Amino acid sequence: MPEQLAFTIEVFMNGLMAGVLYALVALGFVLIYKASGIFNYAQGVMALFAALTLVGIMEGQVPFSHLINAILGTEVHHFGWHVPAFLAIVLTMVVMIVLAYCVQRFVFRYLVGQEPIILFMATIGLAYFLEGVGDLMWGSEIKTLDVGLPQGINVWIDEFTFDATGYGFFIDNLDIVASIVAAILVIGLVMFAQYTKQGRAMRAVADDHQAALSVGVSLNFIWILVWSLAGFVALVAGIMWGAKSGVQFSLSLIALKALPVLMLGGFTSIPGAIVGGLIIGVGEKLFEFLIGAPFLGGATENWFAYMLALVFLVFRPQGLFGEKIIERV
Amino acid sequence: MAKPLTRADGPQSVPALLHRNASEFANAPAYREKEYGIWQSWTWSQTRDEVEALALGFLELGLDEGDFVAVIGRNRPYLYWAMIAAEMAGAVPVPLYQDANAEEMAYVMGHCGARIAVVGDQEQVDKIIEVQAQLPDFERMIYLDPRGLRKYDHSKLDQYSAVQELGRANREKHIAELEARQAKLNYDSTGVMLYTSGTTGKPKGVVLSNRNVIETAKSSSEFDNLKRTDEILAYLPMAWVGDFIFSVGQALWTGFCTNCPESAETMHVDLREIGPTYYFAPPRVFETQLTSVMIRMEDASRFKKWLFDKFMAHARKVGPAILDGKKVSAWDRAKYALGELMIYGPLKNTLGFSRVRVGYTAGEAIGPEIFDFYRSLGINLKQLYGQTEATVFITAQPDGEVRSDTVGVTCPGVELKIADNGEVFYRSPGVFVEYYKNPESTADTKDAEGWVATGDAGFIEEGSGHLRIIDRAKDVGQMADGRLFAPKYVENKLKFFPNVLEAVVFGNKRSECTAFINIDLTAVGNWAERNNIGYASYQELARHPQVMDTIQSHVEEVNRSVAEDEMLSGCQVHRFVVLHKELDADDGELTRTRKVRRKIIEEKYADIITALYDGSKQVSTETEVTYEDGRKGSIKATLEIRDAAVQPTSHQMAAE
Amino acid sequence: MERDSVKDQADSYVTDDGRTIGPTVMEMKNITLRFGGVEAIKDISFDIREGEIRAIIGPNGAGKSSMLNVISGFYVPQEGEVWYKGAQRPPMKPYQVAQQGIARTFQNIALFEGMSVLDNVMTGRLTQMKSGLLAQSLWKGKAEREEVENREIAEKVIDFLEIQAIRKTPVARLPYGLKKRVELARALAAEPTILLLDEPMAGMNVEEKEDMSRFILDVNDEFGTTIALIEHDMGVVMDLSDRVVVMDYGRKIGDGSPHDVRNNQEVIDAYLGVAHD
Amino acid sequence: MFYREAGDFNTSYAQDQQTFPIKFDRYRYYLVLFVAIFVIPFMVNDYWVNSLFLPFLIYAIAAIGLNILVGYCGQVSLGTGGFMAVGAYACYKLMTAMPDVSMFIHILLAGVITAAVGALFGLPSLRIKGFYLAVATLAAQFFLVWLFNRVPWFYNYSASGQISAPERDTFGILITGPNTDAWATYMFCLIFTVGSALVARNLTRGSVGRKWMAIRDMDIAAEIIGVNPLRAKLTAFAVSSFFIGISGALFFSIYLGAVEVGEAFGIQKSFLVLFMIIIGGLGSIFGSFAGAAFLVLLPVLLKIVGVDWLGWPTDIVAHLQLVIVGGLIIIFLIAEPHGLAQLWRVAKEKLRLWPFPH
Repeated sequence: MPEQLAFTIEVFMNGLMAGVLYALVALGFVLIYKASGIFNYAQGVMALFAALTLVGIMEGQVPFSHLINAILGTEVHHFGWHVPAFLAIVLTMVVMIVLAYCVQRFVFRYLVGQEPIILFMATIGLAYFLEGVGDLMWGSEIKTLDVGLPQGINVWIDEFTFDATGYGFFIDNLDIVASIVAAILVIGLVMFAQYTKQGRAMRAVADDHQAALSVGVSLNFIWILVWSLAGFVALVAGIMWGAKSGVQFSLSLIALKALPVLMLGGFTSIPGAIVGGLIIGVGEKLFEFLIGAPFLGGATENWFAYMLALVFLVFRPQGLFGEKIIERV
Repeated sequence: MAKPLTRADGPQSVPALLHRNASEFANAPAYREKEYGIWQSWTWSQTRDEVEALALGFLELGLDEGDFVAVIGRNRPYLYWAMIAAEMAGAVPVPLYQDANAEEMAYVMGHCGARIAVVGDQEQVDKIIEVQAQLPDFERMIYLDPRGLRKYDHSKLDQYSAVQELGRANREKHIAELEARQAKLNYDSTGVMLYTSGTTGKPKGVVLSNRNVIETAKSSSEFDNLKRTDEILAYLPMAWVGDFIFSVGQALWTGFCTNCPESAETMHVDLREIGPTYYFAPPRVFETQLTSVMIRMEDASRFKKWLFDKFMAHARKVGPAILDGKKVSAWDRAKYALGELMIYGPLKNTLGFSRVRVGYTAGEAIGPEIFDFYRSLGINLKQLYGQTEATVFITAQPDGEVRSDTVGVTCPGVELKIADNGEVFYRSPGVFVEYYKNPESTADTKDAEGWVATGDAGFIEEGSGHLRIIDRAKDVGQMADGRLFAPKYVENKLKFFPNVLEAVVFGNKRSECTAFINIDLTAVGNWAERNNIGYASYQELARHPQVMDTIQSHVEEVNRSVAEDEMLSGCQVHRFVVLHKELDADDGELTRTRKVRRKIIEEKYADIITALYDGSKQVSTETEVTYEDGRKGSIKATLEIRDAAVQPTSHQMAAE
Repeated sequence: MERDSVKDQADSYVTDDGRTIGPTVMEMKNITLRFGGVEAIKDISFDIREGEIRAIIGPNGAGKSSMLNVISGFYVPQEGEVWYKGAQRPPMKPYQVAQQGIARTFQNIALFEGMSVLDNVMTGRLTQMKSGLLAQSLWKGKAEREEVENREIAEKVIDFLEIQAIRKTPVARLPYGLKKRVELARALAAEPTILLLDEPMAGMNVEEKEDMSRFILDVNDEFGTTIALIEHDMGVVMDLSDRVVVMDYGRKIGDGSPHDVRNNQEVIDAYLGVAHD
Repeated sequence: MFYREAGDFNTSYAQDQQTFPIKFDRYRYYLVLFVAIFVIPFMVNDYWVNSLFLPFLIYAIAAIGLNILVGYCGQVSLGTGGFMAVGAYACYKLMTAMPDVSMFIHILLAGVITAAVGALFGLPSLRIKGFYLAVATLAAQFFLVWLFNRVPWFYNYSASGQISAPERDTFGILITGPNTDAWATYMFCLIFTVGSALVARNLTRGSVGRKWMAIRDMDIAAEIIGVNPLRAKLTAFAVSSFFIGISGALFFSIYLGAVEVGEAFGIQKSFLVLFMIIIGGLGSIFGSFAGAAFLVLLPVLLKIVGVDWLGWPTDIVAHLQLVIVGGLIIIFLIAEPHGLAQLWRVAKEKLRLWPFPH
């Protein structure tokens, strides 16, 4: 089997796996959007924030240590202990839930019924705020995150494929784990949204606030819930990407990839988010491999996803799964 | 008749004045009207052309000298022009009240035999069409606003602009004739005819000559040195002599600019935009405005309220003095200047009075506190006394001698005399020519020497030489000892107190005066709530001792001020009751326009009146009342009679 | 405001109350409109004559608004032709229809909430304002002149509809009734050949309805504007309109003078058949 | 309170439609202009110009540009940084290609080029609406930045991949490069800022502006009353990009002198300008200035307070700044969605009604 094809397939695989993560983050968007009509730009920064927090907790950093030192002239940095990954993740989740609560309590409670665009801008503000807080709490230097996920080439696949095709696929264990976890979560979330009481409530809210209220669903609770979910998704994404390429600002930009995914899939469609994620993941990797790197000087992942979504939307404004919009006057 | 002086110098007629302005200050603004969102403006020369075009149009329509042209509608430049154009064409303009109903119009137009009517809009057109049948002399109607008239039969109907076009088109044909007719106009030819809405009987057509119009316009303008740069807002009925003199007489004489509001609703906005420098309004306008100011200030923030009250208090203290150029301490002046920046200035601005140089009120007595409020803001508000027959001006207050209780000194060229019964007579170049087609009433108003009876009683104050109007002459009586008895005068003074709604003073042919008082339920009610005094009914509140005390204090204050003019000092109220019911039109105690019907009251409450004069401390009475639904009932009550302190008067001393 | 005259067979038509109205200016031929499977309009034909007030009535969901949307080019019918000023109208965008002299108001007010009354009325003039970007950016020459000329027309409309007092008020602050009037003003400012009114009196109280009816009639005879209106209130329709089209479930069940229509059995059934107003 | 409007009336539509119909406002405006032109240039030094005036003036132009698109036409764009980059690189290429042409021309041309690019990226706006469009504009942002990074022709194959402004003058006065006078650069930018403001104002009060606002308030209705949506949106994109391009060009050539596209015109820039118009006030020229001033002053103040007074490390202050700006955005959106401009409007109304509350 010719190398080029083999490479292509390999790239395709990697694309798929990246795509799963995109899908996951995208799902985070979709949930919030369906439940509250909020287009959460801050999702990416939330991932960053989660990752930072996780690292911070694991290494027993003192929150806001820089600030404290600056103000009090002290020299505190570490508590001196190390928290095991699992516990740290739980703690981080707690933080994310608290965050979710605060976001609902102090921001969006006051913006209920505002135009979507206003809400969108608010989330941009939130993104800035979180980024700042994250940096203040844990410092802005690039950190490595190791929660003990397997790293490096998966030997088994390498040998197996080598035997089979005469070319050893290079696939990173982390990606495999990531995509598996992501896949599980995606399924989990879908289940949650479809089959649990809260899940149905969430969708009820999305369809009609009044109706939701009348069936006795507490909007406030639902909103906190979805923000927590978004936080959870962010955490997972943060871990995966953090483990892969270190915890730094660019992480929040990777998470932005979820936006074009949404444009493809439609803001309200769960399957859309998944399929869109995969398409983007595969698409950008293949494009980079086949066209970007050889002809355009590489790094096309930066924009390919957005361009793809843009071009796609021009021809199909309602997205992959949305039905045709009949405009009324 | 007024002395037949014809002045060689100066224009002899209203159109002549227009021509003078059109040549002397051709490009100065003459008329403005807010229309289509901006102030459409006409210079004097443009105005002349417009007017001339219309006048030519009139000729083309066959208007003859001596014809009458009715003018009906809200204040609009076009209608003012119509009046001037009519006179140009040798006809007589007759402005009518736009809110007059068809019958009233029928009477007036029939009485003067108007051949042409220039009207504002469909509403007026409809009214006239309704009564056309009763008007043999009436021929054509010229309307301004074509809205809704498209489908009307136009055989007797022309659009204003169309008539002007007609005029322009036939200029050559008629211009000579028009010139000729204007040349004939002189001081004695009629300038305008105004119908006085007589309180009794049919309205009378007051004929005013060019002399009347121009002489009064001239002297009054000089009196207040009105300038060409002045601005007025024309919003009072065009049929009222005042509006004619301000917007036509004085406007043409001095050449200042007359501004017409867009509509009644936008009147206040327009007033504010224009910011007139010369302003007239009847007392009630100022009154309602003051109330609205106070109400709006009610929901102002506490700081603003405090600021407002503080500075207004100061203004009341020194404002009028500063306005009259009296001596005021530098500190007070400084404080006032600050107030001007913080409160007075902005207030005047929002009310549209920032630029008022000369402001007048007249027609009825104005409450001192209202009057002083505006004066203290630095608005030069003054009072004048006049009537249609005098072409407005009889007396007016010169700057620096302004008071709320007089109507000022005689205007230039006016002579006054007071008859024994106190009635005021005047003679002036402004005295009207005659009541049209009504020699007998002309005769009883104007005697051979040209003295005109005002029908008002008053007296000239020693020292200041100001005229003070007491009352309608027919209401003025005599006390037992022959002193003047002027109930209205005292009643008005009483009514200036917010707590007093109505007052009826008795004393004709008696030795001393007594009074009935009606408290103002809203005002006193508020006071009661503030001092949490409970009350179930008007009656209960009315006899509350504290209320009685307040009223008594008011009465005594009035007595003090009445005592100041010893002509009237007899009218002090010695004893009074606060009535147990409100005087009510439904019970025939008041006219529908809330004028007191003395006769009826005197009969109805005879028992109380006797009690007032037999010195008893209280009186119990029963009165029949009519309820809203027309049912009759009766109220029993025992009324406390109070004695009010009175000032000793020279007359009494003389009597002893 | 001048009215286009139609180069059409010069037949004219006399209404019940003796009003002579002009030749056909617009004609709908066998219009059928579907949304997916649903047929909103089924093979409807009718004409609108110059200078008349043409009413389209019918119970809720009869397809009246859809018909209006077809006329104003917002919906493109699957079948049928629209003839305008004696020629078949090629498929075109709504804004092109507007530029052809067809203005309209909307059932649930569609004013530009962010602008003042004056600006809203001025938007009615947009089809007539042609000055270039450069001229406008410098506010010189044509741009400035054009602005003033169109302001004059807008002001005439404002005056005509008696909304001077609220000229500079943001529409968002206005009460419902006035908003309706402002919307009429916006449509009128375009000096349209045909004016489409979608339930001009919906949700108004009696006085407001009277005012609106007066304005509609005035517009019709002051400017000779051809008016096609949808209305629920039978009484109003009977007073206002010269001719009436009745729709029910997307079909035309009646067409003629108010009088004929009132006595048309099918119409009566349709109206009794529905529970609303 | 300071207003004295009685007697201030309009006798022509020209008067009624002018930018400042009220005398008092007009005079205040003239005063500001006077100070800006005849006072400030004679008192400024390099520090003031570089830390305050230049960024303010330049961002103001960008804010005006974005405000036209977002505030007036209702099309949200996150591509401002990218478009500024276009302006910058266009200016760079022009400066290096035609050294003796006046900088005025270069800047203007840069604007024109950016306008073209903007219109191109505006095309999808016909089909794509709301945040879909917002996200779509991210494509412009990332693509353009990538383009200037990866295609050497744009930075004249310089080793560093940076572009740096050579010395250029206009009317013999040095405008770019290291040896410029504070007042010269200030005046140069001032001219463009004032010009932009005037043009923007003229456009937004005329028929184009009404088309934009109609699209913003209710696009369907707008189309039905005769607005060609594509035209309107494209002009909005073009005009907006024109201003943004100018500001990008100035930002590079006058203010920074040398830029690396990624950090100078990254997505952060897009947000910074977006925040300026949110805080300043959507759909208001004044708001654009207010917002720019606010977000230019804030860091300077923070730096003075945090670093100079309290002696904190700069990075902490920088982070704090993020927190504060983010917080402010949220607060503004909650408390006063229409920004400083609205606060100003309200204050003005109160002053006009003084002493009455309403």
